[in-house]
Amino acid sequence: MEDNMEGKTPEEKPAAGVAAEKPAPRPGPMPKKAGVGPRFVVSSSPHVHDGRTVSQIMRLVIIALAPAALYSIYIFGLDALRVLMISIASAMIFEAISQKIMKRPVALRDSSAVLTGLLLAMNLPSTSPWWLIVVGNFFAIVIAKQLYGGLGYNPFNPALVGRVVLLISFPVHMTARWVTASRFGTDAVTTATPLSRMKDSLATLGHIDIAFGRGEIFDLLIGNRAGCLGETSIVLLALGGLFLIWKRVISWRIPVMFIGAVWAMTGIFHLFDPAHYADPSFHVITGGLFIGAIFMATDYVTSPVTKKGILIFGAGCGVITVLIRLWGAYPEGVSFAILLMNATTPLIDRYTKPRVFGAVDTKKAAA
Amino acid sequence: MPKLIIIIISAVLVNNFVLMRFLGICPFLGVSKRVSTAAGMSGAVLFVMTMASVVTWLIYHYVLVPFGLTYLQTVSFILVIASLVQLVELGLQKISPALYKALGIFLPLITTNCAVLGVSVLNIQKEFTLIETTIFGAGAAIGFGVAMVLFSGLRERIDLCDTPIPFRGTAIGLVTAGLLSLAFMGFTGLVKL
Amino acid sequence: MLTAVIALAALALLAAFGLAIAARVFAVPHNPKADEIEEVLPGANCGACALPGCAELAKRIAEVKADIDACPVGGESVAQAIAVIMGMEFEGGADREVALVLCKGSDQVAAKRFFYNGIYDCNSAALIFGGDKACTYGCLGLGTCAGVCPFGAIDMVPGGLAVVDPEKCTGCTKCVASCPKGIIRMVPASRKLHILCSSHDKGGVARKHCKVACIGCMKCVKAAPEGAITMDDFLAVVDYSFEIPAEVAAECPMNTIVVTGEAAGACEEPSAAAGGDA
Amino acid sequence: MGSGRFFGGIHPSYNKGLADSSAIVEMPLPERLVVFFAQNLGAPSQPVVKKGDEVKKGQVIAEAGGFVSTPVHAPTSGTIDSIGIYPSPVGVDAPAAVLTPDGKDEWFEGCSVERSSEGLDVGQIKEIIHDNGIVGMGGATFPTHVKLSPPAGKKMDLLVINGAECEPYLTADHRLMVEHAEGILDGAALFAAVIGVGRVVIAIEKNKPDAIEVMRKAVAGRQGFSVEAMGVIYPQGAEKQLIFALTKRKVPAGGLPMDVGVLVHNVGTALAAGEAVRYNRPLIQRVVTVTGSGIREPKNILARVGTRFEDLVKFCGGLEGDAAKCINGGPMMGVAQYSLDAAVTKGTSGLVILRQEEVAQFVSDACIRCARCLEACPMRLNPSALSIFIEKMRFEDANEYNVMDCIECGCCAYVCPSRRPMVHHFRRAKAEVRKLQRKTG
Repeated sequence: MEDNMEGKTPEEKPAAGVAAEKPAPRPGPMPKKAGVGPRFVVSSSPHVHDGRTVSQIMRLVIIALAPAALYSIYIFGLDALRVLMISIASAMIFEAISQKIMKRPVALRDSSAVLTGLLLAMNLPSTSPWWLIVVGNFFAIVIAKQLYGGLGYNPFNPALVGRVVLLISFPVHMTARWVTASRFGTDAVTTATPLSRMKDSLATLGHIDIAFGRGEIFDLLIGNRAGCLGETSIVLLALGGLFLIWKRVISWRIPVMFIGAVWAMTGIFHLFDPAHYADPSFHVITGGLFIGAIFMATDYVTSPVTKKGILIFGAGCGVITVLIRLWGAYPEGVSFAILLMNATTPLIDRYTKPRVFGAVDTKKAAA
Repeated sequence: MPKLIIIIISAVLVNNFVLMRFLGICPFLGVSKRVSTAAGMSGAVLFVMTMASVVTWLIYHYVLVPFGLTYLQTVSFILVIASLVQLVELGLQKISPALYKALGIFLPLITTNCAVLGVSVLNIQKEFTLIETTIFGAGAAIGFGVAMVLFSGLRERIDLCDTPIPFRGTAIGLVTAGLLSLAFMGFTGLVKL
Repeated sequence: MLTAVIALAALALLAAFGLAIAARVFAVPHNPKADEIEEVLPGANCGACALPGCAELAKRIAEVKADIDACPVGGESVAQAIAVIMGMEFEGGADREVALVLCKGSDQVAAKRFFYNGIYDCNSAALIFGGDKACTYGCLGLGTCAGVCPFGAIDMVPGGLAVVDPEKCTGCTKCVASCPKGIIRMVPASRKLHILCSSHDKGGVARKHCKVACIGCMKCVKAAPEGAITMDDFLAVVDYSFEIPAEVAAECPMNTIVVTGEAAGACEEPSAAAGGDA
Repeated sequence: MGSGRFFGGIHPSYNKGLADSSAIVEMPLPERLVVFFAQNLGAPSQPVVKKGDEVKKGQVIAEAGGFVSTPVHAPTSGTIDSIGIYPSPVGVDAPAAVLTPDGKDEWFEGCSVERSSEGLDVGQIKEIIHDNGIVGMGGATFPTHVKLSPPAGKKMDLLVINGAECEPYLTADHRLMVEHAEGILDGAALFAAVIGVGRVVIAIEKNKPDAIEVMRKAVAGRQGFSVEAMGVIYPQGAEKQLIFALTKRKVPAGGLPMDVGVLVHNVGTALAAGEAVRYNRPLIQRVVTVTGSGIREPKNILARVGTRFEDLVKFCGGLEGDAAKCINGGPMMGVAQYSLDAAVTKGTSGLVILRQEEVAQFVSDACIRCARCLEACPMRLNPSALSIFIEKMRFEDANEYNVMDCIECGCCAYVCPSRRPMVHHFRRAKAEVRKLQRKTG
């Protein structure tokens, strides 16, 4: 019965207050022109604001990503620039077109489409053909975001949906054509990513075969290895993350819990069986863990809002990542892990409702 | 023992009945508007699936095989499932009329839920023992429940979304189900069964 | 073949036996008439009958705890169908009632006191000084009634004014309850002449607030049949039990009276600046 | 004690420098005063004057309408010009008397006569406080005598004099503490005697060092009195948060401070109550901070109750060109006015005029779930989920998410990057939930 009512109202008749159905923005912000109509603007309290806006937040995230993106151009050459440009442009075009079709104000200025395009590009190999990038952005912007009503409503991280769709549909393009550092396009070498090398050796030799000396660690940290555009430079990604934490855009909880869970879980397995399970530090600094933990899992819209929920979310991402990395068919599990945890976000929020100040006593009183 | 664990992981995550095998889509879309009804449905399916697995296995191995009637597999299985569903329906109406109302037509429809028949047939196909059958049946139902509850949580949230009017309701629900099963693809190859 | 038949029959018998026992154990009394009645009810679960949903009403009717014409939305046809199910006689009901918004003051003609900056919803807007219209009785025009109408019968005309489409209105009264100003009234659908104002302000004040307000000049009262239009605190109110000739509308100097079917609620002077004289 | 913190809270720009060093000035009598009959929380007072009546300063013009109610007094001597409906500063239009002063400013007999408070018993003191129309002057206007009459069995052990004044811009309490420390303490001592507590804490935010210093000196000789310097965070002055920061006691949700043995009074209330008892002086004037960037000369004004905002603004040099918002009270919880015709009531702590570019404009974009509101909420609610529910008219869900515990401090809306009108949503939902509760009984 309840179901029936819930279902009918929103489907047949949009509830009042839905932005799209406004006839005209009458009770909107006060007109800039002085001297027309009444003198004062009246609204509910509070009457002041700290000035932070959504587009400001988006821009800060883009700034934090910029060093890693620029560095990817340095490493992978102009190919990387091409991927970045196509991705950002197609994301913006898809956003504008879908908002036009849905008769909503075109809100490119909030920069969220730019960010999605940038993030998706960072998750693609530098060899991606142009159509791959466009298809990925179509899924990211149109299917994963605008169909749900746009920014704020998408239950899954748009960039990750784009990436995972591509990963499943075009595995060859997404996983087999890696090139390593080439310094502006000279002598590109085709190799596998460290994680898939590990997986391959496990399958063929029966044990892992990865060199993990000081040189290798350094290479992994600065991004001198095969991988997607943005996932290679751990140092720059971490700096971006610190910048965002310092600017109070993201909290430390998700990245720390995510990376911590990966480290702890792989560490335990490494302790018991070093021949089959790689060093935890190797797991932490390879693959897309940093970009995932710092820039994707922390996406406001698709992660829980409660403090406890955020901790659970981060840890869950880490655990699922390790599950997939160690035993799954895919060498890398960060994107899947985040998407899966995105799906649990509504439930996490629901069951980690913060306890109201002074609530303990009411329950006692009511009993 | 390890095989049982593998069976459970396989049924719940890797080969999730709803999201990977695409069985039982009807109630998955029909009664997933609220977490509470989704959980209730999952409970009913858990009961029916586990019981059906056990009973059909017994019938198959102790009635159909000895008498050489294995061609009656589908018919007899459906008979068993239908009776079990009737039982659940009667019981639920008594125990929780609210849930009974909320589930509505989808409760009797468990009968034609391919997930239940699917699990029974798979049990026979994969030549499970009775214990494995029970575990697989329960695991499949838990997988169904996990998918249901996750999906209903998402749907409750989508309900509050500003979805374009043509996509409201089932349309956006299907898109979401697609994205959810996309995420579950990550578990591919986790265990081999 | 025979074994197959016997085996299946035995299985079916066993199941039937089990179910028979279960049916006894879990027996729940049930009234089949309720289901039939629920079938014929509109199914909008609008709550106009003051019960939580159509199923509940169906149950009540089946148990003869509610009248067969208790659903105001379904009207005569539904009552007729229910009468058949219940095996009762139905002797026709009252005239169909539809909702009417008693205000004509869109932004073009009504002045504003301030710039409202807040939620696009009448009930929320009314929390702040009763809304931004200078006339405290007027339609706030944020469409809350249109939002709650299960039948899409209320349109918001440009300039912020709710207008009910009498054809689509089923008389469920949901909008009446939703209006924070209480200016939606149920009127017989057959009556065509309406006074679209709710302002009890004195003539001068009302005129200052809105160009189409009732100023209490009494011209319509005198023109209409005795008692058909009465004055209530500077506001002319129609008594719908009377039939009022359409010519009375022409008497109104403020254009407040409308005859439906002739562009009700339309704004004649879109050029007039909104809120200029607050 | 004192260094404690509560959950959430924000750090708005305080802008107190506009007026915190200007001494309180008394405003000359304006040409007319608009005195509202309902000036307290609870039952509205009943008018006892009619058009044309001559009244004296301090004469009762409206009597208490019940136990939770107080009388209203004439702010000066003069003639009642008319009685009508005026825009009341609390957000509704309400009945008020228009008083034209005769300029003599004569006291009603028996008022404002110095006398000794020695020998008065508790009941008499409460009666005097009631008769002189004393209400909470922090803005809530809850009748003081009711607060001083806890139900039998409630044991109190602490009186907090709230000088936190956490609202940005406002400096009325600040100046009061600097200039009338002794009077405040006299009033506090009176309260302490009435409810029988030995410990009195004057809580002041650290951003008022001069007030802390003055008060510290003033309490030096008094037994059981102390001054606590509180952290500068909004809403430090909210009762429940203040009590928690001071004592770590949690006032139960839906409960009152007295449930944890604490009584909180504003500094202005203490001063007014002290004067009422000592001089039999009714509450007819109060300190109002007229400030903000939209006003030419911000001032702290001792204004009569009934002074129209128009006159206050004129006294302060008038409005700046693009002044866009006029707020009764502080910018976080104050009520925006649509007209300067509204007048000072007993709860008017300030008049803040903001310019267009400073005014927060709500646009109701979608919530991006950034969770900043959850961090800011001092009541530990989930404003994000609440506002989404309310937007879709799901008030039962909002009630389940404890919307009724919202104190409307505005922290959530202050930090919301989507500029969602959170507090407005919550006020709406509270009204709806109350309606629902009344329906179900």
